[in-house]
Amino acid sequence: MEDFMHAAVCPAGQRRPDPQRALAFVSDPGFGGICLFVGRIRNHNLGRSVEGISYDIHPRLAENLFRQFGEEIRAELGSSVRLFVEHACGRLGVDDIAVVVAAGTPHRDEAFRACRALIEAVKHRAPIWKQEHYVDGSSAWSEGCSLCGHVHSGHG
Amino acid sequence: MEDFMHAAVCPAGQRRPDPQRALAFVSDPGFGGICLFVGRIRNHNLGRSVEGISYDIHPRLAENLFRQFGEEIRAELGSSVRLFVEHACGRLGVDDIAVVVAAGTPHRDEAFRACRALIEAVKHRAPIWKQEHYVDGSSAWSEGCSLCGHVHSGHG
Amino acid sequence: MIRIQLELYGACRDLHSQDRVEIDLPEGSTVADLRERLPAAFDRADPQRAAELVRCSAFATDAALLRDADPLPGNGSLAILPPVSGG
Amino acid sequence: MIRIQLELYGACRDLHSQDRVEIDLPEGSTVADLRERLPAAFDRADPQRAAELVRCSAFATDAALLRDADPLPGNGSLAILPPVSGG
Repeated sequence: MEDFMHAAVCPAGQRRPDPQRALAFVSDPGFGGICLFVGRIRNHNLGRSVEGISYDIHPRLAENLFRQFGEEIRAELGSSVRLFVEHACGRLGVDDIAVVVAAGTPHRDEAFRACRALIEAVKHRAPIWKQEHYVDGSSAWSEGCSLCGHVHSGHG
Repeated sequence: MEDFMHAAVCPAGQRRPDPQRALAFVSDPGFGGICLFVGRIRNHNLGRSVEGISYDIHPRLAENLFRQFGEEIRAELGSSVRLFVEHACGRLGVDDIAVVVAAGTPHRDEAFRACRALIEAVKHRAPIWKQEHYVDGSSAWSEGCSLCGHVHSGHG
Repeated sequence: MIRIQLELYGACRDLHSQDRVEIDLPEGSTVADLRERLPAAFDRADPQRAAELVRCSAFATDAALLRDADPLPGNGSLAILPPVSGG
Repeated sequence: MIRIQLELYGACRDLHSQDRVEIDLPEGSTVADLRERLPAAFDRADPQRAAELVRCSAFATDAALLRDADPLPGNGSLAILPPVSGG
């Protein structure tokens, strides 16, 4: 049986998160709805001019957790679904794609819900850290979400 | 000033709704989030095997209403946004793309909300009619949403 | 009199042999007047089916939907929109 | 004794001169024991900053997050995860 989910970390300079690959992966003749989210590097954040972002990722854990998020979403939806997530790692510039998430399902409401749930999990629960590089030459790690409250049983 | 919205009806055989064109149109260096929805022809509906769908569209009114939906969404969001909608017209087969909707905004929550609001308006308020063609050779117009309750003042 | 050219869409296409209906109505007629006269103008459907479909349909110019109280457009050109099913 | 090889990520990288910390802990130690010992093992940050960051960080193997009560993995290999900011 073909895998319902694709999850990958893309090292900068080697491979980019790709919306077209996402749409192709989550498509199925039984699916009427595909929802895709693309996260890109903005030229500003919290009032400061940004010229780039470095993403630090624990790649093995990230891919395992992406897959765990996918299993949770599939169980929650209770319908057939195909999921895709790719997150860039390393130094990116303005306009570069940081993350692509997509969900294909029979109907559109499920596609929106699955895509939203997956990007929220990637944002709040995946081992990914963002260091912003400002136009003035300084850099700072972004404030983040503590994972202390997210430890699930049965995986230790 | 460049237009914030692209809205078009795509006659089958001439032009297809295109996700890549949508992503390019709604992108902006100030935008961090893009949400895209793709509606495709499924191989079944309500338990019947479908081999194609014909879309009948009032093209001039559709493009005017798409634009009205966009103005409503922009006013509702109260943030900068770029919107894209293309809907196929005529006979399509299974897997063909019927509709592409996309929204680009500074943050992801707005992108999801704008994209969802636009596809819901296209589904429920646009002058588009779907005739399903079944594998057994028969055809039927889909049950739909009456527009009688959707008449707005000031546009007659 | 004003000559109405009514474009048919969706299931309304099955009510008539052509893709538009022509009806003459008195000057000053409204959308409601057109709605009342319309079912008898179709040449293909039984009157009850036509009446049902017309009752749940909207009317529109190329620019916008019309209300029942609106006057018919001066150029006589409009469309009947049965319940929609896009996407 | 068990030798812990702790990979550093995100802001925790700024606490130390290398990208991992080695600590020896008694057999049977838990994640909570590691959390307590860890701040003193960093060589670059002031102790208060290190303690604050360790307090709100999680620990994980390559497969999953760990709870404070979990035993340290037999191969000694794990990572400290400060608050995350993906996407």
